[in-house]
Parts: sequence; C-alpha cells; structure tokens
Amino acid sequence: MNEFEPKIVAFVCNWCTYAGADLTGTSRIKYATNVKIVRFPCTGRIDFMLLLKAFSEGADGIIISGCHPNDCHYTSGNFHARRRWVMFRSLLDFMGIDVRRIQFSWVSAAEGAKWAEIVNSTVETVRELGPYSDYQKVADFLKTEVENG
Amino acid sequence: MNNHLHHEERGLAADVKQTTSVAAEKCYQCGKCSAGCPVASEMDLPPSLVMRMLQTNRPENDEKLLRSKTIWLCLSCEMCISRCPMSIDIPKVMDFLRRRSRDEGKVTDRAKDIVAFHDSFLLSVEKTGKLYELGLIAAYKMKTLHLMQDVTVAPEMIQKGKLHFIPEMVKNRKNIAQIFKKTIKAKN
Amino acid sequence: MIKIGFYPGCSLTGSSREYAESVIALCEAFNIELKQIPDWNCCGATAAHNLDKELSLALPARILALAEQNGMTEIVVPCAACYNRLSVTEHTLNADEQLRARISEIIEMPYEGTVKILNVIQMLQKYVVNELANKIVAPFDHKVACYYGCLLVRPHEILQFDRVEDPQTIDEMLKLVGAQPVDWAFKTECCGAGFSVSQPDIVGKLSGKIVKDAVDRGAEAMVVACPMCHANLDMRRPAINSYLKTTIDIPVLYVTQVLGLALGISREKLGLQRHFVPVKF
Amino acid sequence: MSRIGVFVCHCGENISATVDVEKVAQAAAGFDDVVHSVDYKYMCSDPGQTLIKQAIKEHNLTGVVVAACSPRMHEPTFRKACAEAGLNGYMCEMTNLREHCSWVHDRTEETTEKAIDLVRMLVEKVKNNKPLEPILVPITKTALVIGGGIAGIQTSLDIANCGHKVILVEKEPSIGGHMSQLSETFPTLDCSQCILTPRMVEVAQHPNIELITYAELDSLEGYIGNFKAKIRKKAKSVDHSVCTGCGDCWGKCPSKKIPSEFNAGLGSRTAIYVPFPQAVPNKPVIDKSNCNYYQKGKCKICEKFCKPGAIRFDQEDEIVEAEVGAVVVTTGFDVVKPEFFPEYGYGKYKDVITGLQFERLASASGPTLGEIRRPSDEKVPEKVVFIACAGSRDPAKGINYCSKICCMYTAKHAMLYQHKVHTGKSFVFYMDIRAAGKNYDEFVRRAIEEDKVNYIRGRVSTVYEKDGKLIVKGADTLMNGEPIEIEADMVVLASAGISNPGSEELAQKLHVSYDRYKFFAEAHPKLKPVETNTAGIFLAGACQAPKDIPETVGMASGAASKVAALFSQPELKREPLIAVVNRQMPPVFSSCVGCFLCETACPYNAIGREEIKDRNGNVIKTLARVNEGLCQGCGTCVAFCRTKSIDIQGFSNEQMYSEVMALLND
Repeated sequence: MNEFEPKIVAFVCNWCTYAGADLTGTSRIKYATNVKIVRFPCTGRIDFMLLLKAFSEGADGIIISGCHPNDCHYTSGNFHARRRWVMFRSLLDFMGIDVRRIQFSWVSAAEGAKWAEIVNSTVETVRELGPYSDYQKVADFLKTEVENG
Repeated sequence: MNNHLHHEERGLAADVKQTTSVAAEKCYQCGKCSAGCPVASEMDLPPSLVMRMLQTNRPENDEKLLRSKTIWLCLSCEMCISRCPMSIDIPKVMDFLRRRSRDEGKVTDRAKDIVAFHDSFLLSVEKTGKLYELGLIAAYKMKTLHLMQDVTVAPEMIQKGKLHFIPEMVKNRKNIAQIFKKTIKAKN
Repeated sequence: MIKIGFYPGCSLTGSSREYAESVIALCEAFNIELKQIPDWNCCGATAAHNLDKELSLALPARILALAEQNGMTEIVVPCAACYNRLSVTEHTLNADEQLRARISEIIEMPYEGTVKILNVIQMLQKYVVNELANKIVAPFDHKVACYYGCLLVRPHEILQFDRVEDPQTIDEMLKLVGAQPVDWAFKTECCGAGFSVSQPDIVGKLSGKIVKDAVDRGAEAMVVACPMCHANLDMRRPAINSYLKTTIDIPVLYVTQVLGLALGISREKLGLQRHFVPVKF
Repeated sequence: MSRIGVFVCHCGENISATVDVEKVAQAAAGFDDVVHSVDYKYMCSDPGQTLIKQAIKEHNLTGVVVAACSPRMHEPTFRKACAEAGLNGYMCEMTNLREHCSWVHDRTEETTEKAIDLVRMLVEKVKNNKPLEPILVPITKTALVIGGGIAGIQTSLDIANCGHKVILVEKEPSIGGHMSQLSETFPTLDCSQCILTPRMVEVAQHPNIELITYAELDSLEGYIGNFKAKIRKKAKSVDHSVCTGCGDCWGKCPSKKIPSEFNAGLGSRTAIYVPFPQAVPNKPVIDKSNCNYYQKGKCKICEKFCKPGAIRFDQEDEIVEAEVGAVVVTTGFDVVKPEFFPEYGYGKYKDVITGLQFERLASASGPTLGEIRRPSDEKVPEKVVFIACAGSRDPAKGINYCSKICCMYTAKHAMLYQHKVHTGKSFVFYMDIRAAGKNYDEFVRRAIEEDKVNYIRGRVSTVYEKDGKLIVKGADTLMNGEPIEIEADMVVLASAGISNPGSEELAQKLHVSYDRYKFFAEAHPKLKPVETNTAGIFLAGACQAPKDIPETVGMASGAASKVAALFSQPELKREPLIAVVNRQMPPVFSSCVGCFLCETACPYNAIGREEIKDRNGNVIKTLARVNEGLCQGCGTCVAFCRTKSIDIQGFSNEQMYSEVMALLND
C-alpha cells in the first residue's frame, strides 16, 4: 500500500506544548511519525514567514501549538501568536493555500493525550488534502517579498 | 505507518468491545453497580461479577455468562451506568450478551418466560405494526402455558376499557414486515 | 392555537388510555392541538433492544421519519418508554451517519434527524406552565410522591431532562397546582418495567418497595408519567400487597390527571375510572 | 567549517527498543560537517559523558548533538560536560529521541527514519550556534511564602533559620491551615494542635519572618533573584497595633450564627472573630459580608466595647510592595463540595458529613468538645458508615486520581469513633487500602483487628434517609457483589482532595504551570519535585497534589533548602538566551531602523533606546537596545521586527531556519 505520507512540521513552545509532548511520551501514547517538532521558546517567537518558507520547501502541513490563553510562561506571547495567526490565515486564503493545512492549537504541559490527538488528526486531514504542490506560488511570493524588502 | 502493535484479542470480551466499544478492562471492581442494581439479589451473577468474568477471558466463564439468568433479568434501568465511576455501559453489554446468547442457542431455561414475552411482543408488532395487548397475552400464554396467570386481571381490564378485542393496525404493514425481514429475521 | 406532533404509542391506545385521555383533555384546556403521526407503529420497547439492535433503531426511526414526512418539527411523546426509545434512536443515528443511512434503507424512508422529541413534562413546561396558575379552580391539596422511574431521566447524557439523583421537575410542577410533594428515596428506582407479565413476582417486590416508601413518607397519591410504571404500581397492586403482606390502597395518578383535576376537568374525561386502585379524591 | 559530533543514546532500551540507534549513528556520520558519530548505552552516565568529552578533544569538535531524551531533562547535563571539555556549552544541542520518538512510536523503519530526521535538524541548527556566556545578576535574599498552613510554616521557619528574611502571606485571619483543624494524626494519634501550635507561635516571634495575614498576592513581576511582589492586605477593620486580643468585641457581637470555617460549618462564629482560640495572630478581624454595620449601616457594638479603641470601620485594603528573590507556593488544598455527591445525599442529609467535618467532631476544640455526636440531633451515633474514595478515582465525576490520604484518615476516624463510642459499630466501604508508609499498614490492621472496624470491599451506590436512619446501599465484592444494606446513624465521606479555588488564577499570576486538576505542576515528577518550570518559584505541600503531613513537611524543608541554596550564591548566573539587537560597522551601526515595534511587543519592558552620536555629540541614529537584566528570552520582539535586526540567542533566525530546512530537504 502506497499511502501518501505527509511531511508535517510542528512549531511548539518550550514551556507548554513541548512539555505536553514530553508527557505524551512518558504516558506511552502512540501517534503518527509524520510530525517533527521544532522547539521555540514561545509561540510569540514564531515568525510566520518561516511557515511560508516551510511550505515553499515542501512541507505538506504545519502545527503551531503553545500555551493556553492566560497560561503563557511569558505572560502574553501566545496572544501575539494568535493575533498573528488570524492575519496569517487571511494571507494564506489570499494565496490560495488551504488553511486546513495549518493546525493552530493550545496544548498545555498536562495534555499529553491531546497532543497525540492533534498530531493524528492533523496527519489525517493533510493526508486527505493530498501532497502540497503549490509551493512554487509561495516561493514566488517570498521572492517578491524579499525583493520589496 | 501507524500500524500499532496490538495484542490479538479473542473471546467474548473482545467481541463485546468490538460491537459495543465497552472495554471490560476498564472495570476496577468497585461494585457500585451491584450495590445499586434493583435486581442484583435475584441474579445468578451480579453486574460487577459479569464484568469480572469478561476480564478473565476464559472460555468457561464466557459460557457461564451466555447461559446466565442475569442477562435476561437486567431491566435496562441504567442505574448502574448512571452511577458507574468509570462510565462503563453495562446495559449495552447486557444487550450484547442477550443477543449472543440467543444467536448461539444458549438461553437458559430459567429465563424462558422472559424471552417468551419478548418474542410474543415482537410477534404482535411484526403482524400488526403495533402492540396488540390481548394478542400478546394470548401468545405469551400459549408459549409458556401459564394459562391461569392473570385470569382475573384481563376481564377487569376489558371492563375498564383497557383491552381491545380487535387489534389496531399499521396501514403499511408491508413496510413493517420488511423491517423485520431485514433486521431480526435476517439473522435467525 | 399551538399545533404539536403527537406520538401516543401502543399503551396509550390500550392499557393506559386514560393517560392519552388526560393528555388530550389538558391540551384542549390550553388550546393545544395534538396531531397524531399518521400510520405510526410500535417503538419496539424493551423487547426489540433486548433481541436485536437494528430492529430497536429501525422501529423508532420509522416513527420519526413519518413525522418528518408530515412536516412535523416537534412531537410530544407522553409514554416515558417510547420517549426514551425515540430519544436514544435520534441520538444514536445523529451521531453515526453510516448507521443512519443503513437504517434509512431498512425502513425504506429518508430520516434526517430534525424532529425535536418532548416528553409530556417538557411539553407542559414549554407551553402550559406560565398559564397554569390562572386556570386553577380546585387546588390539588394533597401530599404526593412524584415517581420518575428510569426512563425519563436515564441515560442523562442523551435525555438531558432532569438530574439523575433526586429529580425535581414534576415536584415543582405539581407545587404550582397546590400539591405538596414529599421528599422520598425511590423516585428513580426501577419498578420492574417490562417484567409486568413475565416476572410478576419481581415486579411485586420492586414496586412494593417503591409504594411502601411513598406511603411511609405520608404521600396520599403517587404521580407518574409512564404507562409501564403505572401498570406495575396500579394494576399489579395485588402482587405488591402480597409481597408487602399488607394492603396499601394509595392511588397512582398520571401527572396530567393531577393537573386536570386542579383545572376542574371531569374525572371521566381524565379517565380516573379506569384505574385498578380507586382514586377517592 | 564546523566539526560536529553526534552522540546517540540507547537510554538502556528505552530508545533502542524501537529506534535502530546504530543506523541513526551511521546515517548521522554521513551528514555534512559531521566528523564523529557514535551510539552508547547511557550517554548521561559518567562513562557516557566522558565519551563526549574525549571526542571533543580528539576530534576538535566545534558543535555537539546529543540524541537522547528531552532537553528539558538533560540539556544542562550535556552542556556542562561540553564546557568541561573546553567547548562552550551553548555549542551543544539535544534532540529528543525518547519522549518524541521511541516512546510514541512502534519499532518500524519510519520510526528510525524520523529519528534520523530529528538528528539532522539539530546538526543543522548547531552549525549556526554561537558561543554564549552566562549573564550575572544580583539576588534579593528575601523569600516570599504564599500560604500559612503546615507547608508554609515549615518552609518559612527553615528559610528564616538559615538567616534569610521571609515574608509569609496568609489569606485567612490566622495561620495554621487544615492541620489546625485536625483532631489527631495518623499513625501515632498525637494531637494535631499540640504539635502545630508551638510552630505557629515560633513563626510569629521569629525575627526573620514578617507575617502578613488576611492578605493575598496581587501580582508578581520580575525573575529569579529579582521579583517584585504586590500584596493586597485586606482591611481587617481592626488596628492590630492597638488591639490586645481581649475578646470583648466578639463576646458582644450580635451576629452569632455565621457558619465557622474552622469548624467546617459544624459550629458558628461571630462577624468580628478570631477563627480559633490558638490563632496566630490572636487578634480579630471583621468579616464585612456578615457584619451588621457594613451590611445595614447600624451596630458598631464592637467599637463601643473595645477599651483600647482598636476598631477601624474606615480601614481599606492596602497594597504593599516587596522585593523578593524567591517564591514558595504553599497554598494547600480543599475538599469537594456537596453537589458532588447527589447519590449520597451530602448537603441534603445533615448526618452525611465529610472527613474534615468528622475531624472537628472528634477534636477536643470542636463544636462537641470531642464527643462524637451527629449534627442533626446531637445524639451519639450507634452505627457509623465511612465511605472511602468519595469522589476520588471517579473519572465520571472528573477526578481520576487517588487522593492518597483518605485510606489512612478513614482508618483513623473509624478508630477514633470506636475509642470514643465503645458500643458503636463502624463500617468502612473501600476499594483498595492504600497504606504505604512507615507504620501505616500496621495502623490500618490495628483498626480492623483490635478496634473491630468492619471493612467491606465495595463502593456504596446510594444513601437515603428513612425514619431517622441513613440507609446505606452497598455491595461486598469479596462476596461476588452481594448487595448489603446498613441502617446507619451517621455517614462520613472520605471526600476527594481537590485544588484550592483560585489556584488557577494564582498560577497565572506566577506564570507557573498547573495540571488539569489545577494543582501546581512540579518541574520534573521525580527529580525536581519542589521546583516549578519558572526559575525561582518553588512548591511545597498539597497545592501540588493531595499529601499527608510528613510528606508535606519533607517537601517544605526541601523547598526551603532550594531557596537557601539560591540565596547562598553571591550572584546568579542566568541563561544568556535573550534578545540582542545586531550591530554593524559605521556608518550603518545596525539594521535597526528605530521603529520600536519591539518595544510595544515586549511583555517585560526590556527594550530601551540607545542613541548613536557622532564626534560632536549629535544624535545620528536611535536604536533599540535590550536590557539583559529584564529580558526573559520569549522572542516576541523577533517575530515583530520587520528588518530582522533583533534576534534571540540560542533560537536565532538562522538557527531556526536551518533546523526547518534540514527537515524538509533530506
């Protein structure tokens, strides 16, 4: 069986979701191998141009996950991320990228099971959407962005 | 990918899980179900013991369960699940065990009256689309030969206008017959 | 004029026709028209789900599909057993599209799951309660034990009607017509349900405990909303008395009969003469 | 040109059981710039660390990737090892092959492939790492302890005895917490107050402890060694510097029917009150919500009878500020509320009580002066049923955990009851007896064998009242689930321990994590039980999970020793993972254009301005500048910067880009 195996990058904060994913491990809850975690200090640190870069380089889907509202280790980084996500989503729409390819969620250090669910459901969603092939669009966009400074 | 290694599960408990999604291993034997069950004292196996026997995964216990009176005594009153700390749907398990018991011809003689009643009930529904109470009682008596039971109640019911002599019927009886044919009769 | 779909169920056309009579009389008094679902069938009751899962879903699904076909968005189901079976079916099929398709195919009718199912208390709460006080002519000045049984309150996740332990809805409603509900312990214990015919001894025992507690707490009447409970508590009184080794003559009324009496509706119209244990007030 | 070393750990079999570690090491050896790649059974062990140190020297490594467990666990270990071998610690990165790979996947090729990807990502990242030096900051050597139960008392005393200042904040009018409510304590049956009260007095008299009662934390800012706390002192309406605690006021107060919190609702108190006779401080406060004067505008009887003239009706809440270097949270626990047990009739039947209420009945200072009398009619109950696991281990009600203390206190309650009512009969419905602890199981056996307490293994389905008796319907699961009915005079619920109301709010103020039950989360379940994820904030006692007195006291002393260790250093080394603004050669100076979006984004006010002046002192450019004492390294500014002029050390743009690219371009 040659099922499409999506490549998914997870951008997570160190304090809540990374720790939550650690708990998934400690609890031995199984999930799909498609997702690889990149650790950030805070979701507020995540430059959304990096997400576009990821798409342009061949990612099929992305997970962004940090602390729940009010629980941010740095007080308000997650709020900034959320605000940026709302803007970014309309940019994606504008560029014709299916927003279902990005899962934005909150997973606390206590939510090991939730992390596994999010990984599995994102893999399923992206698998159904199929491989991401419009990366040229993103690459072009990035290029003009860079040219325009 | 995602081909998690599962222990192969067999036996009644595995079938219960597959059909009803109830996992017997969730039960930690607190006994709250047996404590609250209105018919626990009439049962040969109280509900908590039913769950324990499923957990043992032993053929002889599976057999005892399917031949028990308990599964037919369960009233589906749902007291057990409403108080179960693990939210285990025991009534659903009982439903499953009853069907399995019948499918395998293992219904205990001690429950024959109860099963006869259910059969008579469904017979009435199959023939008329509705419950024809006088017909139900007649059919039940024929099945069980409890001919003298309730000989005083029926006339009083008739006198109070509670029993019809002529059954009410669903017009589209073909539809009802089809439903029976595609469900319960498809298996028997 | 308010119009609501109506599913009487088999018992209400036979052994508990006084329940139907009192529901209809009460609705008349409040200008509510009950429109029967055309060509309805039996819900399958306990027997169907004891013996076959698909049958236990198909029979209620046919009823609901017929209601949809006839443009009904809301139906009242006075019989607690039917209410329970219909609600469980609606919930199960709404949660499982595949199963819904399969059942639609069995009943040879589309079923969308759009009909709202009300029990008699919910219907009264929605359409009647606010006007109740103005219409009382004879307050029901008696101590009552409100008996909910199993099927009105469990499973709570599906029915979402009243709390599972010590429910209060019927108590609160009857207070509005002058009744004094007693605080008692057997409100939601099972009466023996479908064992009325096949296991009368068990019914005598289970219902006996219920009746005894009601009487011990000083109740003058028991109030129910389920034909099965009524049959067991009323018609099976000889079995109860032989279990209790005493004679208890507490009458068992449907909630609609109590409200009807308070509104001055005649005893005959409410079907009180059909009870086995005589209603003396 | 980088020279990277990769070290793949088996973690015993924790990783190697599902990941082909040799294959990972081989694959890593083929990556660009990787000059050395090995696998080993336990990288964190001494020989494992030596392996890394030797490789750094032998192969002249410029970067190290340890592929093992979570960096949240061992990053400091390996960074330290590298530093010891002469490689800057920040040139070492970890990738998580255990929690994020071997433990969450089965042994398949994909799992090993993922492990290889994870290693490649960090190899690419570490190539862009830069050597960093720790930042030195001063330490304020005062500790803030929040909560004055036994945990807070013990912590405060231990820190104070090390010679450091402590500010102990308690929300109630007196310290003492739940322990002051207990009758006798297991497994020795010594009187709780007798052992607690001397310590309460010691706190009040200690020269290093400032006790602030009837107060709560308003806010906390800053970071380890340098916190600023705002504490709200609720208006007591009594001037404690004038009050002598004579008691005339509460003797005369007309509002006498207020349920006493100290007696768990079984006794009453007045509106101006001291919670209990041994309270510290032993001076009253006015409970405004129940005071006639505050509610109706008339009364002031207390003021009339107060000879020293200490009543202050116009007193208002006051916010005091304090600088502290460490915080210990010791806010304790609560028990579940009545609506939790509709099937047991708690809240409906007066004689169904909680364990805490039973403590008050059994206590010599309680409403019945230590005689067991049931609340409804004050009769001595002849039959008492104790229900263990009332709420605990009950996922249907949202509490999955074992409350840990109930088995022991239930045995104690039954025992105390049997000691006080010799003709009485007691029954304990239990699921398991969890009596792990020194002399604990012996204690339970004594209850069963010597005091003849009837233990029945089964859970109670329902309790209802009939003819003045409580009918308890249970089952004996050791008799195949045989139903049992007991006509009891009183029922005691071993109600589940839960987190305190307000704990979530407090956690958010402190920026510490909490679990799904709102208990505070420790930094590591085994090795950092008293630390939180936020440096400088520690935990002790039942605010972390229900626990008994010895465990609480041990944890309190543990937290105190952590604080003392922190305070023993002259200055603090902080991780240099903070933001920096780039600098370039004149005439550009920096790519920063001075838009100061970063300034508005920063949650810590850590961004200042720096003016670049020419030789004549004219300002030619204004740049953003990071205050490294204030910056916490969240990186929000980085995402906001449009010219990519501000970056975060350790998680720089270059590092993160190369990490992501490595994953996608395999």
